[in-house]
Amino acid sequence: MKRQIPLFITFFVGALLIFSVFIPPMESAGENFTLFFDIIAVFAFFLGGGNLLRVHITKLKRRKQDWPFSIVTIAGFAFMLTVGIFKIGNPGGIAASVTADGSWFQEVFNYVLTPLQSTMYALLAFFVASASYRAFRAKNREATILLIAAFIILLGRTPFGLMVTSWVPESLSVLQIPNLAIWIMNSPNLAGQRAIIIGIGLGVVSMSLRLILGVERTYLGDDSG
Amino acid sequence: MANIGIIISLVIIFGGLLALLIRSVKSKEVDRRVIFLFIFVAVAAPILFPVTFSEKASPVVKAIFNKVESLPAGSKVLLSFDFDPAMAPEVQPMANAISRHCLYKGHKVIFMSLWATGQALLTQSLQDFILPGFPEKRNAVDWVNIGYKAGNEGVLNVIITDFRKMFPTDVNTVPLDSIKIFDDIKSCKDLDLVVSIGGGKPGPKEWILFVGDPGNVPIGVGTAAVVAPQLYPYYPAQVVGILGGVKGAAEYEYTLKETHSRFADMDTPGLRMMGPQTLAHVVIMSFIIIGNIIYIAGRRREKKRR
Amino acid sequence: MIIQKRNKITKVHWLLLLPLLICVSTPLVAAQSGTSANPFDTTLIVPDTAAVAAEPVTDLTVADHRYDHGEKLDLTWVPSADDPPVGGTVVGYRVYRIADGSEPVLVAELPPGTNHHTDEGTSADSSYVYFVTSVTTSAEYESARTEAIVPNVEWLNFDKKYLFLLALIVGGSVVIFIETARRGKKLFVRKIAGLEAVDDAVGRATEMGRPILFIPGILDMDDVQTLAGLTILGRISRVIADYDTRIFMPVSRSLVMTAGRETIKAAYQTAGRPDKYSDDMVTYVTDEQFGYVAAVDGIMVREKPATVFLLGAFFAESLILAETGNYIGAIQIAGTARPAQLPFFIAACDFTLIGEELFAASAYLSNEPKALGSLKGQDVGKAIAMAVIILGVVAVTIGEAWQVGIMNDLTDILRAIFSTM
Amino acid sequence: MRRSTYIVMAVVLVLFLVSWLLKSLSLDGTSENYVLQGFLITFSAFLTLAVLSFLYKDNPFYKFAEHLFVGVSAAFWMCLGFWTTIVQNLIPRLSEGLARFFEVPPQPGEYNFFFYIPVILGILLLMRLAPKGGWISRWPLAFIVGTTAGLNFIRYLRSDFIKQISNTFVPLLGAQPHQWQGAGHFFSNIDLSASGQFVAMISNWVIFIGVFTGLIYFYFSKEHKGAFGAGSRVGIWILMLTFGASFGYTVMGRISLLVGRITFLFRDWLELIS
Repeated sequence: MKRQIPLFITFFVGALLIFSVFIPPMESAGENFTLFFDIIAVFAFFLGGGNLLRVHITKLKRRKQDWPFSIVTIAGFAFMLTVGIFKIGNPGGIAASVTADGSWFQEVFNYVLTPLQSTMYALLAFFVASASYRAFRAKNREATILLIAAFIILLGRTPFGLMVTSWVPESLSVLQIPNLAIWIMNSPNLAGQRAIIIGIGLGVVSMSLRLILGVERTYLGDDSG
Repeated sequence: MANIGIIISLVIIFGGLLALLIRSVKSKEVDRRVIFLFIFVAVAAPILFPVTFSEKASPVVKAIFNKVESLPAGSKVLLSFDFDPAMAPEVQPMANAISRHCLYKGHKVIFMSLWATGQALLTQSLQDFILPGFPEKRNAVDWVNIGYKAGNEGVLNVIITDFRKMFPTDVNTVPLDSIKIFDDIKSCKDLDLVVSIGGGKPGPKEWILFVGDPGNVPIGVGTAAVVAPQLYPYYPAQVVGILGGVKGAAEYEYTLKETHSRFADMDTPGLRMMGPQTLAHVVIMSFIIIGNIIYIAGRRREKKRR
Repeated sequence: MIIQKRNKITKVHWLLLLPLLICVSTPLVAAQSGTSANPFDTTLIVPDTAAVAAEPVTDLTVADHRYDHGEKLDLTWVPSADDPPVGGTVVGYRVYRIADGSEPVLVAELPPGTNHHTDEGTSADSSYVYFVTSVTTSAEYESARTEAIVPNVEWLNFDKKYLFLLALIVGGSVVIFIETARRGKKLFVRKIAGLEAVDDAVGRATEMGRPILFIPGILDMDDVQTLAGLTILGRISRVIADYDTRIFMPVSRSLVMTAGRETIKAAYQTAGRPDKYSDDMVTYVTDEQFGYVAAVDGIMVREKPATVFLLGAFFAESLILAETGNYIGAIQIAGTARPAQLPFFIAACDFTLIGEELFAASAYLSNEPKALGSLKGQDVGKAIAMAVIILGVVAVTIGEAWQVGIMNDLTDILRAIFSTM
Repeated sequence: MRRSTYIVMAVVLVLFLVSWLLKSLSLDGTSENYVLQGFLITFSAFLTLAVLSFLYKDNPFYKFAEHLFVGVSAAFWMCLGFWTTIVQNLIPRLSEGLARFFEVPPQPGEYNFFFYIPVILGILLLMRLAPKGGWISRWPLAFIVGTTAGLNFIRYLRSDFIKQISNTFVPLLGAQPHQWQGAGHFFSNIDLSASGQFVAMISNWVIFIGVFTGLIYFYFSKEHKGAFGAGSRVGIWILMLTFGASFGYTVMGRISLLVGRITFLFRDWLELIS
């Protein structure tokens, strides 16, 4: 029972949304259900926040490894929550957007979250280097193709790409490295991407059907729980 | 001071790479932190001590440059800034460079934008970057800013036959009829060159389809690096040339500096941004080479052992 | 089996789902559609003698929009005689709607040269009259009014017949093969390299006495990739429960946390070790993309998992996670259907499930005939794709090269069927 | 933690305090709250460097930044979800009184009984926090999974499957080959431009063969042997070419991100460049 009703809900909602595409009066169902999802997701935020607090309070109580840092998390969470829910320092009061300029919420976003986000993101500059050092080695034919494609594109992005192939006559200009890089992006790259995407389309279709028909049901847990 | 700084950094980077290259023959792996350090120096040094690498202009860039260069003084050029603040870092440098080049050559320049958010950007970049270098150029005589009008490609559909229908006035509500540049311009067909700079829709592609093709107006385009490959099929039949991303801007700036001494001290954001890019790309490529030498050397050793 | 069970549920519990049914069959959006009210000034400018004159538009007609539920009407007209490109005075058109004889409401402002408009703010229980004005720099000139019209509601969208047909063929073959497999017919599915490694990777963690880290991507339950990741988690955690290896799963969405807990708990129950399961195995971190990455990176270097699974929807963080995982020496099995992130997983992970393989993985790992049957269904789709591509390419090539009419017709038919309507 | 760690931490903290002081002094006159402004910029720089320090190894500064990031961002998204979804989208549809309290314009036309459904499902989800009855949270989960499966079935079929197939109908002899003017014209422009007939033709062949063999690679029902195996081989080469190229293509964007961060440190914080 505990599993049959959910399975039926999945089946019903899934099938209904597939058919709604072909029935004009029901066309808006997808839109509404997406909105429903957004609302449920906000309830989920509270679930998440509660869980986060519980994890860190437990850590603190039991004096687990790195427990002092849990204070940082709890304090940061509590501070941001207070500032956001009460719209502290917001020039427009309760009716204004929560992210209005000058509000504490926005200030914390600008001076704490933004540098953290963009620096985490910027770590990628280092990781592309270490990954290409390790991965682009001519170990076998596939790896060699990977290496050559990456190298040509990288070279095409520097002034040296044009320099090393400037002897190629203009009538064969596609063989000059920067042009070759563009050609690779436009042709073989396009073909590969397209094959992957067609496969993904079919994979999603089959996966969706397995979910709707209840063939895949692990996410619903066990009957006895 | 800056020169010494960059020379020292380059010596450190390339010396280090050379040392690693020699070491790699013995098949010794490089710690990833060493790679990180090289990337950091390669990016930070050119920011601290601006360095410019010579950028040989690729034919598509050269084509636009030559077009602007070869037009006689007094030619009518329209520059459309079709981008928003999010896209600006990538395309603003080329917009500035082309604008300066056109003003320097004595062309009559009309500035406009197809993007609502582009008008403020346009007005600001005129004030801050473009016009300060040309105090002698007068509004309405040498250049004019007609701003933004809503309607996306609809705007183009109208100005291909009549500017005044879409733009009765310029951005300061001065009627076009009293603006000298527009004395002998009725529609886009009277222009000698249009350059659209942008990366979205409407943008370069719409200019090609709605103005360039039907009106037989020469169109040059500048665009974000990701979009550039999609525009190549239009070259050279439908577009004069293509500037792609910061690299395209850097090539244009470099050619401009090389050709005209007036621009020797010009601020070149494109070239400046290419400094860290070029060095970082070289470092990454060097490490790919080093990695392969290590791999080949290691395999050879294993064979010997057997 | 399942299908039979469901029939039973249908009979008993459909009443529970009645509200849901009502909710969907009532067009909710209709309630919002009235809001497309007029943001412009509606007062008509009365032309005076000094105004710039223009002819009004002619032949204004209104027609029902096909295949909608009454929220759309199509208008067409012949542009004013003073409209460009002949160098006229019209600078644009305005479309006005009169609903049930009330005041005219401006619904659209259009550039010159326009000759049609679709009004998307109507409803099936009112009648509408329209007129269009030609706007000059100083005045507006009204056209004749249309006849009153009540929008129709259609119940089936025949524009989408080919989409329906393709959905039926592709979806149908998946269902048919699932059914065939259920009846006990043996189906062959080739080996998939990355998946052969899954058991070894779990075994390795057990031998080393180190935990397994499972990352289900950063998107929520509304993405199929997350669901694919979770179904694979279901298979993995059964092995984990058998081996009694530790698993750790930080997530960035609390719905995924809920589903993840259910999944692992069920696996432990199936293995007969419910006591070994704990909710601490799955924890929520933060919804913020890079905040989550920062925390997972921290977990990786501190817990040093022997095996890392990265299965789900990934964005820029793919390489940050994979490189850190590589640094700590973990065996990494990744899979995503985001083509942009695949290169990074290929470069930094030991095994990568490319696109479709991610969705096939759970079916393959389960070794359940029904699930394997669905993979056969996918292959039917691929066979169709390959056949149609060959047909289309031949038709286009011959049609272009020798201008063969029949080939051009074939191209057009194929394009019509495989259009995205 | 060892004693040396504490010493390093203390030194770094002192350095940043000094930086705060200097920054505030340099901002004096340009900004009203120069002490606060100085703190915020210094703190941003501190967080930037703390994250970068992870590249060397895990350390207390990174742990601090990480834990702060998690706490603050979790609350950030929670507040954003509350104000934008619950208050702006849900409340006006449910209750006029609440809408008045939050000063969101009450839109009577939008009042809708059915929006109680997600609320109920949301509350069922929160039942998970209760010691018993957590199983009922499977209902909202099942609803979401059904929605996802139903919506994505058509969406992916349409844009990933159908559209990509019709996009692959490419003329293998190039566009308008009947207009060819002999071999000289055909081979005259081996470049990327539209006049490069030869390149356009090669590109179309590559796209056709690439997509076709790529699909063979993903084919599950047949062992990859013989001609089929050869096709799948070519498929994987095309995929590798794709991956290598896309990897190389993204490097520039990633470097730009680092340029942005370092520029922040040098310009906004240390004022080394203008």
